[in-house]
Amino acid sequence: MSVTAITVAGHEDAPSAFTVARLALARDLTLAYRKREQLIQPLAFFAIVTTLFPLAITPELSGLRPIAAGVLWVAALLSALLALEFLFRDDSHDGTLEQYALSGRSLTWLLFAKTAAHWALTGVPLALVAPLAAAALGAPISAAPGIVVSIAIGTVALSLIGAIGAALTLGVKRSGALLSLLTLPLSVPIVIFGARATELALKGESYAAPVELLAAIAVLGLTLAPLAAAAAVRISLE
Amino acid sequence: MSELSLRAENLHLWRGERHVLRGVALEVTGGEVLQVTGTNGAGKTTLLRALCGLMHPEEGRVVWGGRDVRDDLATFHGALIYLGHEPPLKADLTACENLKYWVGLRRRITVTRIASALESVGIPGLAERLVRTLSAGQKRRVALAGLVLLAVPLWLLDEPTTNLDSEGQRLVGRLIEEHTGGGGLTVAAVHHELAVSPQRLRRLELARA
Amino acid sequence: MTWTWFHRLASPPHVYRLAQKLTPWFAWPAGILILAALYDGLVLAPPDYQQGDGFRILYVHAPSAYMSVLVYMTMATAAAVGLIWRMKVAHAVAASCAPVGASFTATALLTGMLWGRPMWGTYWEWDPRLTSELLLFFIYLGYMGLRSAFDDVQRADRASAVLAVVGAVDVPIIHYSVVWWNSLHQPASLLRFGKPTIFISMLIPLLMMFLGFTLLFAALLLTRLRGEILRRERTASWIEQAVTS
Amino acid sequence: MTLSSFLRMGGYARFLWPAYGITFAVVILNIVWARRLIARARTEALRRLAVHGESS
Repeated sequence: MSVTAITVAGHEDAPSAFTVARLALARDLTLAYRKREQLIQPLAFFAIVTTLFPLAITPELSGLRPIAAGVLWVAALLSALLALEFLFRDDSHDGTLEQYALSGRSLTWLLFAKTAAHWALTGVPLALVAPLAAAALGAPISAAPGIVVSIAIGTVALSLIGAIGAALTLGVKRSGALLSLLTLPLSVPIVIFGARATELALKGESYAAPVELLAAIAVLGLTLAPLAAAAAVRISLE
Repeated sequence: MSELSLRAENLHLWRGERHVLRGVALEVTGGEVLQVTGTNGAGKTTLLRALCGLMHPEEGRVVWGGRDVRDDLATFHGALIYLGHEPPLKADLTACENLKYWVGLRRRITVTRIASALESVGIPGLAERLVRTLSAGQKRRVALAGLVLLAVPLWLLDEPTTNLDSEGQRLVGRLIEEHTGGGGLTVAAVHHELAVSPQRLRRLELARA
Repeated sequence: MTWTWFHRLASPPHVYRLAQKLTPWFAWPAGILILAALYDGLVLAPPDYQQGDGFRILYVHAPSAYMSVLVYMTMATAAAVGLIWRMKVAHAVAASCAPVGASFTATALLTGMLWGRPMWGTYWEWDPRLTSELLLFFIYLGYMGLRSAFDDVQRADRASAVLAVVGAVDVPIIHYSVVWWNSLHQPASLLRFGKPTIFISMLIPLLMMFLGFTLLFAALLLTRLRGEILRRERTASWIEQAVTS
Repeated sequence: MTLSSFLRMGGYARFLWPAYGITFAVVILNIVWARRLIARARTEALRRLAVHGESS
């Protein structure tokens, strides 16, 4: 084993940016698979919250149908928020974030990959479960595609904004309440457009316009949020 | 390639009220080990974190190869490895996976190379074990394998011998010896004397604020 | 072109002394303008033909709402400068802004509600402007919450600066989305406030209020800034002179 | 215009005067807070200077 083969940065041995993202993504997905019980928690939370509304308001589907879109979105937002606390916490404790920041690779890009993993692990399952919850609130089966699309795109934007909040509260003890206080007001446009898209889908109307606005926010988030999250992570390491 | 050197000039750093680094200056060149000692709270960890660019000193600068590291942090980071108090390992990944994901971000790596690195740090059979099942000393050795695999010129080590038995401490000494023998640089914050040959060793004692 | 002015702006002792010198130049005109505007607005301006004397709440509501946005913009700009150039003074400016902004946002909300009662018959209406103002208030709360969560001033500065900049990108989107949302649910018959036929005699006191509040903000900012600089420059030798003189 | 009709504000007194009251209370509070902030920072700095002087 040659230890003396010292290399200098930027040489031909370095993997491509694509490989870097793939590795970061694969690491998070593998870890999530090893601790799959944790993945269930936000979904269970989502199911419980949507169950509470009929119990608190009315069991009549005719009474639930008009508020179904709002219920789905508030529940989705809260469960996404619940999952956010875990986004960087372990990586911050075990020094992974430190190694990311000192790898000489773009921290923005690495956090982009991490956020993508987070979305795949929380946003996608939520979007897939949402039509079931909607059905329980009196929504027709035909609304399912609209619900899945709006929640899937909305959770992209939520994960991105949440990543900034999670990174900002890294150095803070008992960060849960603060994380909500930071993230929820900033998420208002997502809830407005998302709930509108879902509502239109439930009514069987075209939901293209709000979904496009949602997608625009997601694209803006994709370009800016990882930058802000990287800045926040660097601050937490100081 | 010109000779490698790391220089710090007049580093001042405050943590809130505390003036932790008070005009620290140091220089290490290829083939040398700088052993940083000092009592707890003297700023050893802070110094290492300021050297690698995680912390921003309010005054002074760090120079790598004649250039201020702030001018090109990515290149500087590409040339260094920083190991903190805890090995940067995931408990739910195997030793081999940990190294694949950690080292793999920075250079292409194969399972065979990982296996031989683990062998060189004295834990050949542990590649497929989950890190959570390893002892603290074994984890430390996995991190040392990462050090070997990365093969970057500058090592910044915070207490590299923590949790290691006397044989492990000799291993750290040998790794540093080989690394600097090949032209590399090491800055290590330690409580106990490093087991390296005296002609390579330079010392820096930090006094408590 | 020299950059000396920029470096002088970054130097805490210089800014401290400058702030001390400038404060009265903003404070006195602010006081005079606001008092004159009060007299003008409450006594001289004619009552609105639709809202009667009730419209005079405009003279405190609109400046408060204007302050909430002006202060946020100042804060976010200072935060961005502080992040990009690692300028301590800029962070001190951002830190000085938040409590001022939050208190005037709360004022805009309360005066808006007091105006809403005679206009709508209810204190709270999900009017787009009041709703945006409420969300802005939450953002200020988040900013101050994040700032106070750190013991270390430098980290608090930098973390909250990232939030302020993110907020600056998001606040227009929030406002737009709230207006869009409101337009979907707005019953057509509802009376909207803030758009009375404005006579010049009604407008003058309003403009005087805007200017007066802007100067007031400048004076408040400069005073708070000195305090924040003193907190940040803990061991600097110039402090002795600044404090004892 | 009499004082009482001025104070009545065309029947809007109930809403108008609290609005003005709140606004100017906030203005005064802001001035007080700002002055207190700087006074505190001063005493804090003086205390620090005293500690510094003794130790050095």
